[in-house]
Amino acid sequence: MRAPNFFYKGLGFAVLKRRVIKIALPIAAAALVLSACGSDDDGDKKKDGGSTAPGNSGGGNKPTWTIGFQAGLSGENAQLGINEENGARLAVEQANAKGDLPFTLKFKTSDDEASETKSVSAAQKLIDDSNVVAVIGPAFSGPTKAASPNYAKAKLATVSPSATNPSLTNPENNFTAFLRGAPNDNAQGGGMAKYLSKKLQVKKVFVVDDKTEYGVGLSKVAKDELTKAGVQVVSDSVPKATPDYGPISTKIKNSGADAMIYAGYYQDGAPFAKKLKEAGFNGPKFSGDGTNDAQFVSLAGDAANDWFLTCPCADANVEAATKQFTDDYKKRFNTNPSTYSAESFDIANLVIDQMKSFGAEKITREGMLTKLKGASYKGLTKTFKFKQNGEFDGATTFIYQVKGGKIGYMGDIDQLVGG
Amino acid sequence: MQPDEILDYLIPGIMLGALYAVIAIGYTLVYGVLQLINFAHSEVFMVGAYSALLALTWIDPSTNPTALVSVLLVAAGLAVSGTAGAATAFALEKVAYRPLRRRNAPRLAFLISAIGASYFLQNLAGKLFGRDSRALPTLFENKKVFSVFGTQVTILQLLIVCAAVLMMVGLDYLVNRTKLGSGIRAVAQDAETAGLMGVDIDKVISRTFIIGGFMGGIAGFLFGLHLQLSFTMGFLPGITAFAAAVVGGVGNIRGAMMGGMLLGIVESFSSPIFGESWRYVSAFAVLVLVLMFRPTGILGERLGRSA
Amino acid sequence: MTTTTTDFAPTAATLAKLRRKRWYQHPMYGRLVGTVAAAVLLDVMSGPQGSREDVFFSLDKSLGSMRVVWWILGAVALWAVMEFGKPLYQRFLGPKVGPLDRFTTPVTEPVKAVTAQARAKTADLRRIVWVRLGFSAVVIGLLILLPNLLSTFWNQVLVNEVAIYVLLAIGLNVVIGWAGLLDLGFIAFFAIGAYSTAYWTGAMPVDPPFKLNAFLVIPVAVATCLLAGLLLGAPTLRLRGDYLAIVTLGFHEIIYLIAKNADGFTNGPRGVQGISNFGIHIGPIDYDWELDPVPYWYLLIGIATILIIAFLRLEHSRVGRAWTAIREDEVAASATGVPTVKFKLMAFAIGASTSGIAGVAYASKARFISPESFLLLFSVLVVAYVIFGGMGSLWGVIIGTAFLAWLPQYMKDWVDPNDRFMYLGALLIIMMIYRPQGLIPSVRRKRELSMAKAGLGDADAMSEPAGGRMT
Amino acid sequence: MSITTTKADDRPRVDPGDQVMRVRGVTLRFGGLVGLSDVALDLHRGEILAVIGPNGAGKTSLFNSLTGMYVPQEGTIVLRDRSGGEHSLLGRKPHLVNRLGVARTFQNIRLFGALTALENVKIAAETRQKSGPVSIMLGLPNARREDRESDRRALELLHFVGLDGLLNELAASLSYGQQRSLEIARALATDPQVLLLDEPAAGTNPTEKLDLEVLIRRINRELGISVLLIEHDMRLVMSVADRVTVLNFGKVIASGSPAEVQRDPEVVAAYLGAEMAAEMTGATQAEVGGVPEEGSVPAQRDGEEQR
Repeated sequence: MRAPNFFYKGLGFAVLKRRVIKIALPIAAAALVLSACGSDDDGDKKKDGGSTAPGNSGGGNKPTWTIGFQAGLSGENAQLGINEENGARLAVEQANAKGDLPFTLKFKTSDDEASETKSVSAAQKLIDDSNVVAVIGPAFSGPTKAASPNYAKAKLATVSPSATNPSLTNPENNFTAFLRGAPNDNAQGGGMAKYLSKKLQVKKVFVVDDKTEYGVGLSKVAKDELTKAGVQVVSDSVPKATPDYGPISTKIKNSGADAMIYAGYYQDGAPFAKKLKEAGFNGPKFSGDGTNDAQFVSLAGDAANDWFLTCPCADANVEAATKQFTDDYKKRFNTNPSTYSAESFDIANLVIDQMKSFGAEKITREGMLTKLKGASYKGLTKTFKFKQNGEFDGATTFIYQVKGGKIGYMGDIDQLVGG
Repeated sequence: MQPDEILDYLIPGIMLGALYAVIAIGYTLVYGVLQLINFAHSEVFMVGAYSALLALTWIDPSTNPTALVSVLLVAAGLAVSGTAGAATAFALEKVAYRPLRRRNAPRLAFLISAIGASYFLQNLAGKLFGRDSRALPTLFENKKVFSVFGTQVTILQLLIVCAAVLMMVGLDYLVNRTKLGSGIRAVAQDAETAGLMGVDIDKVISRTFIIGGFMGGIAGFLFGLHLQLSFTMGFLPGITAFAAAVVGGVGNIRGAMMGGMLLGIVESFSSPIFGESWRYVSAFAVLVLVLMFRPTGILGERLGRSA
Repeated sequence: MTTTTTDFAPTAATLAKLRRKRWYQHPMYGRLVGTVAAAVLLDVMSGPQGSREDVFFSLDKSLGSMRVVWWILGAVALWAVMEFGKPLYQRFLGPKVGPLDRFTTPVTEPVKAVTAQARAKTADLRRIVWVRLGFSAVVIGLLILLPNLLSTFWNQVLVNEVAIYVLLAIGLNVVIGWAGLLDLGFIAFFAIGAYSTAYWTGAMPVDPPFKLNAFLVIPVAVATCLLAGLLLGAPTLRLRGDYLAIVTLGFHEIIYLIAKNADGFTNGPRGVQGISNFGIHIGPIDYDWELDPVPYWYLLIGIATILIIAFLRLEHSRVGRAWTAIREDEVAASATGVPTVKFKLMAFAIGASTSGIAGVAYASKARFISPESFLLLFSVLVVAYVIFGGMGSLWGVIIGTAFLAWLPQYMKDWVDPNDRFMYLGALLIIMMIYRPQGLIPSVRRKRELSMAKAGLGDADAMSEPAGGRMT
Repeated sequence: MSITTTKADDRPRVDPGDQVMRVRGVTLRFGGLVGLSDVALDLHRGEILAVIGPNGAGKTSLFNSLTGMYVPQEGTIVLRDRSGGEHSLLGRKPHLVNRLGVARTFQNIRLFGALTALENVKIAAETRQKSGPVSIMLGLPNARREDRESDRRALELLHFVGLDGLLNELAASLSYGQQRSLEIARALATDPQVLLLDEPAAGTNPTEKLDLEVLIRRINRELGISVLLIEHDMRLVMSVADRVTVLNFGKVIASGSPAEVQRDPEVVAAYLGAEMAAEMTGATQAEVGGVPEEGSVPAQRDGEEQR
């Protein structure tokens, strides 16, 4: 038995489809070529090198030196990297514009996508460019840990505005080219513990970390400090990029804790905040500088309200010293400076300051490293000085709280707790 | 875990299971008619979620919508995501699978094409909408509706379970009672004979994709209400749902429903039992173990026979 | 059944009605819709990256501007040329020749003749052992000289991307190309190899019973991967082929999640640091592979050459023939006495251990590994490379992989590297439709596919084609 | 059971006391359908036994059961090797059955089309070799020696079936008759005691049919291999077979010498009563005129379904 022909009228369409694809293919090929040529408009310009710096053209026979910058500029949690990139870029552009430099300054970015794996090759990109005399970054602790051996081998100084894991400056690691431009997590964790135990006087705290270098480090300090202060601590780990924070929220609610600390970044902090709210946990919620970004609020919505966020960084928008910076920043990038923008600006100026001190001499990587280690520079936000192992000299932690969809600045923890 | 906490995990587990079941049905239907793992089904799910995001962002609901507005918004989200899912699945079949069927391509080619389609859609979405996760606008306040022995049941949980049950009942009716359904079953049993008997195989396959895509798209929207959206959001639910389909017996619709429910509950409970980090291992472990030791699933295979 | 077939005899009138088509039902309008849809898709694909603030940003730029109009106009023009150009041309300028053929024929015909001649000649030459050896020597010589011509950056690419992926592709080719099995968890074995290196060189939080030199880790990693491959493959290879794909995918995720979550052993997402380099310390020889990529390049081409020789022998042995038999007709193979499961398992395990070797090389070059180095994405990437090059054809696979591993690095200033997988996905679909045999196909494979197309056989180890055979 | 040998020269060839294959009570069910029911069969060492029967009688099912492709639910299948050792074939994997000495050809020829004639035979000749992948990869002497051995064996067999000139031709490019011969050579290369031929004459022309007849005799006499033959061509069956067994509806309905079976009323009824008159006339036609009978065409399709 054979089916009558007209039941196969669909076959006509079959032929048609093949033809369609045959036509479509040349277009596809053309598109590949076109897209290869045409995708570097808009946003990309910002990324490629420092050629946009206004004072760059009149170089004449001045030598050209480059300040490298490594951070996660794309992918998850890229906002923190972009904040820092903008701050540093502004400093470089302003220095060039002033015109009193004995050299032309360039700015070269390398994107590590906040990933340990990409970090090594991102660092390699800067190491391989012999014009790079110092690097600002890497932004996150994990990538810093991965890239630092290579920087150390190349004797290329890296000053990170935000890699705050305490173990990075451990002499065992031999990260000899690493300098930390911010107080480490000991300060933040200690600050959280102090605020929770002294100011809020809680009895039991649930600490959750995201299993990253940063999160584990921060939570460890917080746990130690809380235990020391006589607070009961329960803890769990939820790896970064976990889709569902429902079960852990339920667990926190059921644990009977009075407060919780999340040691992780905003990308995970936001859904966590939502699920905590759904689970009905009403105690004080803390997180560190990884979450201290407007994106946290915009992703979490209402659920972000009342979260306490600590940071070794002061709010550039509020502090008087950074008024001029805030205006310039707004003008240049069309947005308010955010977490670590001002610190990054300061560090860039610190680096430029040291480069100037070479005078007519040729700047070498090794020379820069030595000079940076001995530097003392008063920036807009704080005074930058380094200990022998590259650790930041000083420890101030500031606290913020989300209110009505905005991250509100509260001030220095030590002052708030009252010494 | 305390005994009185069981419900705290069981209820979210049921909700999750309902979602997995709906996605699993998409895999099972396609497997029934094509004997093909439609790897790109997880992307249909993702497209559903993003289309709802686009539509709802465009509508731009106020922060505190009234009850009526909430209902309308949810309905709009369901309609948009279902349509988008169906359209994606339809296009997928036309572009990635049908030309291969015309060419009598080996099965390996179908799988590779499916994987290609999956990565294409995933990364296209990543490019268009950014690679960060996003959240749907707040459509309603997720209040508790009632409580069972002290555990609250929220509006969202109720919504998801109801929508899933409705879809499954509808599908069961469609497959067992309608002409299209008998076409699907005929093709699933023996495509060649069905063709000789006058079933338009192409049409049946195409419509099967549309049905699966519609359900997958809606599941994506509901999932987006529950969690956040990202361009890779389809992967984990997709593979878990596939595991569910296998557990129930690939090609067996009721098996997929049961398997989905089972895996949702297992996943929910593995959180407190094994720790949050190991939660997603459980789904994969179940998948590998089931495939290794009972590849035909619990209820057995074949769309034609047991659906 | 759904449709009535026999119980009504169609009259001539009804038949005519059924046959008559409205003007818009003409297939050429279908083609128009297809072309325009493709153009819009390409417009969207080539648009700017999305923004985190505004979901509509990218769509706005690509669909909300003049760009899309140009794309559509271009598509319509192309469609018009294809639809009307040909008949017009045929009518006025010459029958049965495409509009471009007049220009292309004088070029293509002689080229075809020359290449055919050359092919025949090289086929003769290739039979002479000395020519083959000489040719290989020249190629290897060029490969040795290559790093000297390139900057450090490109040398890094050569080692980190090209060489490592070529090693992986050579291994996966055994599984996909020769045995016809789809392995989506190939990078899991790579990860096992890498973590073995970390463990045995003492970089993991858990100390090994004794430390090993990175070279000595290779056999250990091979054995570990072999064992893992056998344990995973033995139960699953008895199943249908597509189940293997999904089980390997699941296996990959399990390995990934273990690497991520077993903090005490693997150091979790923070990764393992300070894995020791390759080094030779025997008697007077005292050499270490350090930061410079070039020595790694030599090492890796050494390893690759050994593997290529071994695998070529395998391909032309009883094992290779048995794989071909299984791929083509599993039932006949098994009736001929070929133990199918055993040979599939063999391919799977050989592939797994090659992946393990690549893992050792990677770990000790990068000196740092974390779970993020072993994403499922990379497994898919290797599959794509192998298919692009031409599965089953060792040279095709090597050249295709080298090209595709190099291309994104070369293009990364123009095309966002994040879009790589989008293009790769599209490439996979297009390849499967138009050139399933790959760039430089293997002779056997090509024959099989054309036979499968004619409905005469199969070209994988997965039994019947999806949806039944179309007749 | 009585044996009638019609020809004088082959009397010492068959030893009725030595049954190389003994089949008892084999029953095979597919779901509710019965494929074979209580089939009993004896193959004496050195004889040619033909199995005939209308389409769908279960002939190919029987072959598949004997070679391990189907696992009958009941019964015993025993193979006796020359030294008297007995092996049960029931439920054994096809390649292990082959290793014990049972080779087969297929109704619809199943060669490895993309390989050359030589390679096709080599694959079979190599199945008993021992060299492992490691020794092959290292190019050890034993691997090379085995490769040469299989070359020699394959050449010998290709010569035996008369394909010497076509060593490097692709199997798919050979003519139908040549493909038949190649398939037989491939089966012989595994060194069998019993050769199962599934409709070797289907689709061949009269000259090829004569060659085939000679080839079957030579296999039987020169190589001393017992042959089990499914065939529709009655002329071939009558001239070549020592004995004939008739299957209908999965049951043995008659057994004996060709002449006896031809006269058996039940056999005639089976062919005519089962509306297979065309078959019978086809067979007689073939007997008279040597025209390929139509009956073999649908028969081929029924084999296709059993793949």
